[in-house]
Amino acid sequence: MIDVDLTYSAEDEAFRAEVRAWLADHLVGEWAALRGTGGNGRDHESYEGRLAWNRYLAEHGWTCLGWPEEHGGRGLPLFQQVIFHEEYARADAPVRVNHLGEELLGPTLIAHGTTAQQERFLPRIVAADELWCQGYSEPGAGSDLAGVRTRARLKGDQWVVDGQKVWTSNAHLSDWCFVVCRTDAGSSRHHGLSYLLVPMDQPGVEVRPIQQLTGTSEFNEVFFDGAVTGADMVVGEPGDGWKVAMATLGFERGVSTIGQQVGFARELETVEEAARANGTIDDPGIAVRLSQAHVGLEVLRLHALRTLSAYDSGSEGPEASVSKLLWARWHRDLGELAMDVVGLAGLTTGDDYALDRLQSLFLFSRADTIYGGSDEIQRNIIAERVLGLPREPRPQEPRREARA
Amino acid sequence: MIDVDLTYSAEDEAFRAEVRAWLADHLVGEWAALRGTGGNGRDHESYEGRLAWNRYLAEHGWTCLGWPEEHGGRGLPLFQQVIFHEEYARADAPVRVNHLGEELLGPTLIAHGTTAQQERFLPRIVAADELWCQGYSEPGAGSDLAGVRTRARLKGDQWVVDGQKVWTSNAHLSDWCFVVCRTDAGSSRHHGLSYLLVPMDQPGVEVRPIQQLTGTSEFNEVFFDGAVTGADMVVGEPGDGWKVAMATLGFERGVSTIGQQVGFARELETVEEAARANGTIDDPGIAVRLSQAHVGLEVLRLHALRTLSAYDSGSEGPEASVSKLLWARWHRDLGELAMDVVGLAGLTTGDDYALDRLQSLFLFSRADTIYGGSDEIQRNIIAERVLGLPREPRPQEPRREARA
Amino acid sequence: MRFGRTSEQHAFAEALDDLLEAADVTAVARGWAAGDHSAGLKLWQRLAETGVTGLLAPEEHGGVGATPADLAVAFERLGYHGVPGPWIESVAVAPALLADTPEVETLGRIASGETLVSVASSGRALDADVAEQTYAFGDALHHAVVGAERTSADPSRRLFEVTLGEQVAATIDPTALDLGTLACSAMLHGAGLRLLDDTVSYVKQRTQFGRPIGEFQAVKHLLADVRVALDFAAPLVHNAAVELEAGTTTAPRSVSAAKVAAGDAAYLASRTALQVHGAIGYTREFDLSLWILKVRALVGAWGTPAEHRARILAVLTSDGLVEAR
Amino acid sequence: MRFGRTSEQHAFAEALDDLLEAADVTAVARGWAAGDHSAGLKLWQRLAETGVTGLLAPEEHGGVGATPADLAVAFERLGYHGVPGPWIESVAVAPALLADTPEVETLGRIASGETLVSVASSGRALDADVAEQTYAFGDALHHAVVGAERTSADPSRRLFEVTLGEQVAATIDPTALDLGTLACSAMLHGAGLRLLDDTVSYVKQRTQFGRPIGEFQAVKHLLADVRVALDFAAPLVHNAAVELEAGTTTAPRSVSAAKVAAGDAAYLASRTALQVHGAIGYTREFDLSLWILKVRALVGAWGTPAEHRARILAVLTSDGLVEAR
Repeated sequence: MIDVDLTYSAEDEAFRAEVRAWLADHLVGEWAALRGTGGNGRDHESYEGRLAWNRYLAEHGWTCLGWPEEHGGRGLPLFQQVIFHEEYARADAPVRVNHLGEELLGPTLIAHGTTAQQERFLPRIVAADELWCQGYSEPGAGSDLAGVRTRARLKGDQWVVDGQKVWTSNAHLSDWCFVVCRTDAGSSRHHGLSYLLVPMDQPGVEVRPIQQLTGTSEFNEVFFDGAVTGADMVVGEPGDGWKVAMATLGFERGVSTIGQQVGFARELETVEEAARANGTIDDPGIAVRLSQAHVGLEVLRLHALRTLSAYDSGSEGPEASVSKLLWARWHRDLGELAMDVVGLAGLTTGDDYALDRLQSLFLFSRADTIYGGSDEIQRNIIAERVLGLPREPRPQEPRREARA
Repeated sequence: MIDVDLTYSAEDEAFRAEVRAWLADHLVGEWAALRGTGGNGRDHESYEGRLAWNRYLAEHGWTCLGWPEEHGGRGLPLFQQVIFHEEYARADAPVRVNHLGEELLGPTLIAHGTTAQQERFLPRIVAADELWCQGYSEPGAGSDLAGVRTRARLKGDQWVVDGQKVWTSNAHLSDWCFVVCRTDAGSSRHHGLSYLLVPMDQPGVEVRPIQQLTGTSEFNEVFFDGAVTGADMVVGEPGDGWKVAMATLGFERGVSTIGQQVGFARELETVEEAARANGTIDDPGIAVRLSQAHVGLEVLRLHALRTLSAYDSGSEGPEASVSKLLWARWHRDLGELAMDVVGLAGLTTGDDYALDRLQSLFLFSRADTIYGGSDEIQRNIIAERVLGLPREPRPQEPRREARA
Repeated sequence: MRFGRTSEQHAFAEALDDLLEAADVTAVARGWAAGDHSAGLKLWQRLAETGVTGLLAPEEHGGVGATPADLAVAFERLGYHGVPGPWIESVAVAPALLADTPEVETLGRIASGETLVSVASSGRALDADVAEQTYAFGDALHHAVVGAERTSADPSRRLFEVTLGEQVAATIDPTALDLGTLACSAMLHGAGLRLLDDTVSYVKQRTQFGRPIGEFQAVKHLLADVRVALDFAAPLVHNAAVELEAGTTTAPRSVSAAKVAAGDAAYLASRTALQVHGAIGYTREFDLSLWILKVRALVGAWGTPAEHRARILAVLTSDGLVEAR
Repeated sequence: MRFGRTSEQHAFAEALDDLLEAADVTAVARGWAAGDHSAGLKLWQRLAETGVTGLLAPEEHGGVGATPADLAVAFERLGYHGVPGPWIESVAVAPALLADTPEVETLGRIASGETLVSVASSGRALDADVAEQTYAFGDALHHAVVGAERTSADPSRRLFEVTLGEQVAATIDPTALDLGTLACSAMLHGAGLRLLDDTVSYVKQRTQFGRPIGEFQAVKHLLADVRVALDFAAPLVHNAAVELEAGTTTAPRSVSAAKVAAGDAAYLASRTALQVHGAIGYTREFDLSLWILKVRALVGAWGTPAEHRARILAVLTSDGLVEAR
């Protein structure tokens, strides 16, 4: 267990006051109409407005807070990043549109990119001028990167990419995609992969939305058919794709997850208000589940801080699996509680399948135990890496060393 | 799913009346004091009295009801056996002491024994004159018969047995033991096993009780050190032990399990009375669990009938695994509910660790998900044999054909 | 008491399976959800020819004199195949509802497949746009005045607002609601069986880390637990039907127990199916999502789990022990 | 707010572990259960030298000025090793109970290891036969008159009947009970950790079907769930300690949340340990049974789960949302 000293310094408290004041002063007028928009399953809400707001944040220095100053960030310590996200969520500020650039690709380029790549891309991420999507998953391979079949070959001064990615969030809204490709044609498993940066606006890239059972479609299939990008658009060496991609995944559990907790608290509040409004709070079964949800939320918050602290100290480990299991289960249970609270009212939606907040909560939370590593994978990680139980014997596979 | 016609015929109803009347007339006087004695963890209660009662039952033709008449049974159809056990449990009659003989060994000898064995043993089982215990499990092998290491070799006209059995119920009270031994010294797995009948009262057999966490010790370790039995005391051919033992296990889910359901109903009644007496029934959480227990009990009864019917028609299959999971879970949950109902009162026992009915229920029900095939084994059976999912690859093992 | 199905019921279920397996019901349901009822009504007609629509109708109005247990058998199959339409309303509820009213002859036209009706038991009517008549409940039984369509969380169950119209009968036979709940329970059980079957097929073919995922013990045990939950619900559904037939005083409680257990089992089946399928199960294009949305809708229909749990509990606290039979 | 342990607390826990690992505590506990207190009292004395017995005592009476968080650290280790005796009563409860009474100097003798006391918070006193003094609660704080021993479901926790004797103080500081509950929660958490550790060791060495059973996914996932439950409880126990230190108004609710979660986790650990060990875990000879009986006893002690759940619920329904901090 990693320990965290949560004593906020006077400086931290001053920073909190600064964030709170700035949001109170600026999330007004036309921006105020954006409050509460965006989020899981509601990424289509006020997209243009939220993009504009994100750029407005950038103008005032409220993006990429944890990045080093030489890369355009503010180099803020962990706690101040946490404070920012807490206050941001508490103000019900619109969900930002640049998550993947700020928290995944940016840190990856800072760690593994060339100076040219850093200079080309980082300022536009800070400014929210260019948006990014992630090309990892493929049909049939799921989240198992070792099964990547999308190929790229170097032809002159360009990489030519052929293949298909799936579950690509917001591909239709993004300017660039970071794509894991197989660049060594004879390789298998995690050998021979490379991490390429590919522009989305070109004839060789086609995006098809995937309609989800929620009726929305923030995920896409992305087809690469002779798509091209510069030879210099590989991050790390060719063949290092696995290593670089794993680093990106490590950045994913960033400080903004603390904002998730605040969002969870607001969802619980919404459920509780609904229970008070329709009297179901007097059903002891409902009341007990609400109180359990409160206790669970407290635990989530403490775990998120612990996980973050471990990440900050460079030792992020399998404890994250415990947190993932806890929050996915908590959120799914809250979704089910929400439906039990609303009862019959949950059977109909707004026009055009416009889900209210509780319906969205129910339907979206059902994916929580799947993405970002399913419950089963997390349990394996805990058993093998935390408890030290022996790995299951895996069938032998043909393996070939990467040639690159 | 097997279907059962539960329409009781007039003949069945007459039989029910006969059983009920006989018990009302005879479970009186000194016998009445035995009501409610025996059962899981209480096998020591009034043992001598229950043995006498069991013999009294035999004198009146109330043992081995389902056995063919030529073997001393009454050849009653399934439903009348069910009716007997229902009425018996409902009368709170003392738990019989001859379960293993009546329901395991007897049917095994009827199916696989020689005429001499049948004539030697069956009448004494019917009369409850000789009691039996079961020698299957061994330390380190658990319930995996393929791991049996107890050896027997034929020396002149006798088998000489060496080894150790464990979890042998009532070994200290039994006259004979049916023992699975390895009779082919070089064999492995389920080859080369034999099914021997061994008298317990001899120098080569030592019984040591195992004290359980309940404070009682109906299980024993049994040490065979040069124990002997006649060469004719093998059931089936030498080397057929696996097959014969599997048949015995098949008989284990006999009709007396229906009496278990009646016992469960009485336990639930006891828990409910306790909840009314101490007011915990007004706790909605307790009330909900009680009502769930009622519904669950109904399901158990219907499943037990279905399983029995399948057994009767010779097609007993993996459906029994569903029943086992259901009742073990139901009973464990009832034990936990009992402790939550009694609260602080559950922290102390009678003198000398004399458990009251609810404490016994709690502690004994905790073994239900383990013995008779653990929950995990039952789930594997359901997945592989009911749902048809592929077996896990097992590591290759050296295997040698049985020579016998 | 007869436990389990008769051979006639087995044959009936098989006949329904044969018909429905050949009918591409999934496409029918997708069309129905999009407001195109033509294929669905054709399927309705063909099912009527098997006698489904007249199961509970009086014999003088074309009924076949079937029992609630027969009804449960049929609705389990309708649920298994995901047949859209106001089946519960027309076939399970209408007979008891209209039996002693001037509109009893409607039952004959339902039995023949000529017409179908809807019933708004709780403020919304299913598929009222295809129903000849929609009924609504006030203190008495009324014709409903059908209002606007409301988007349904399950697109294949189209819901309409209603207000009370003219009175049809002064009383509402509570058995009508219990039969509707029974039919809904049977449908849930069928939907759960289907989800399990489809998921079992999927895990046998889908490989990960070089093995079919159905080989992994964690997947096996998840699916075994679904099987156990469905086997827990099945006898309760059957038992509720038997008790409704016999008109026992405990029948309403048994119906509620069936609804809760069938809903829990079907919901567990849908949750597990999604978990085991992963992201693909979450797409509308993949049929699994139809089942997931349908199960959630049926869990909330014909009495929420909370309402049925309350009904079970009320019996427990008012008259104590259910005698062990 | 400080989250997690200080380096001093880590060092303290390690010192306790070193001492207790060398002490064959299991044999001590078996002796204690049999009424032979000699080894247990010797161990008590050695633990007193580490400062455990004076954690919460006033400094003028030999106390070390520790916090409830330090107390939780110590009791987690006492629970992990299964140390018998009235630790909660003497070390966690007595300081707040006796602070403003004429008997405050008893705390100094407890701190030095010279004596120990018992407290009957709910009609029975633990190990009253080895206590110099036993206290009991009426409307006020009383000396207890110790009566007959009652056989305890956990043989290593010996329980005695009590009746009220002379009054010691007019009021009872409710913090004393909360500190006892906190210590009990920490002990439960420790016992759960121990059960998990022992079970992990067992499944690594025990083979079935030719493989260590810890390789089977079903076993892995059962144990992973125990780990998750313990990790759910841990921050709640710590948080309750921090709130008791700060004297927040939500401290009682947080103590109850800690007790419920630690009890649930430890109980799950014991149930899973038994399941994974199989029949051997069910024997008294095997140490696992000690833990199983102890966990069940601690779950019921210092407020039953139902009582603590009611306390959490009362807060929810009276003042609504707990603000997200």
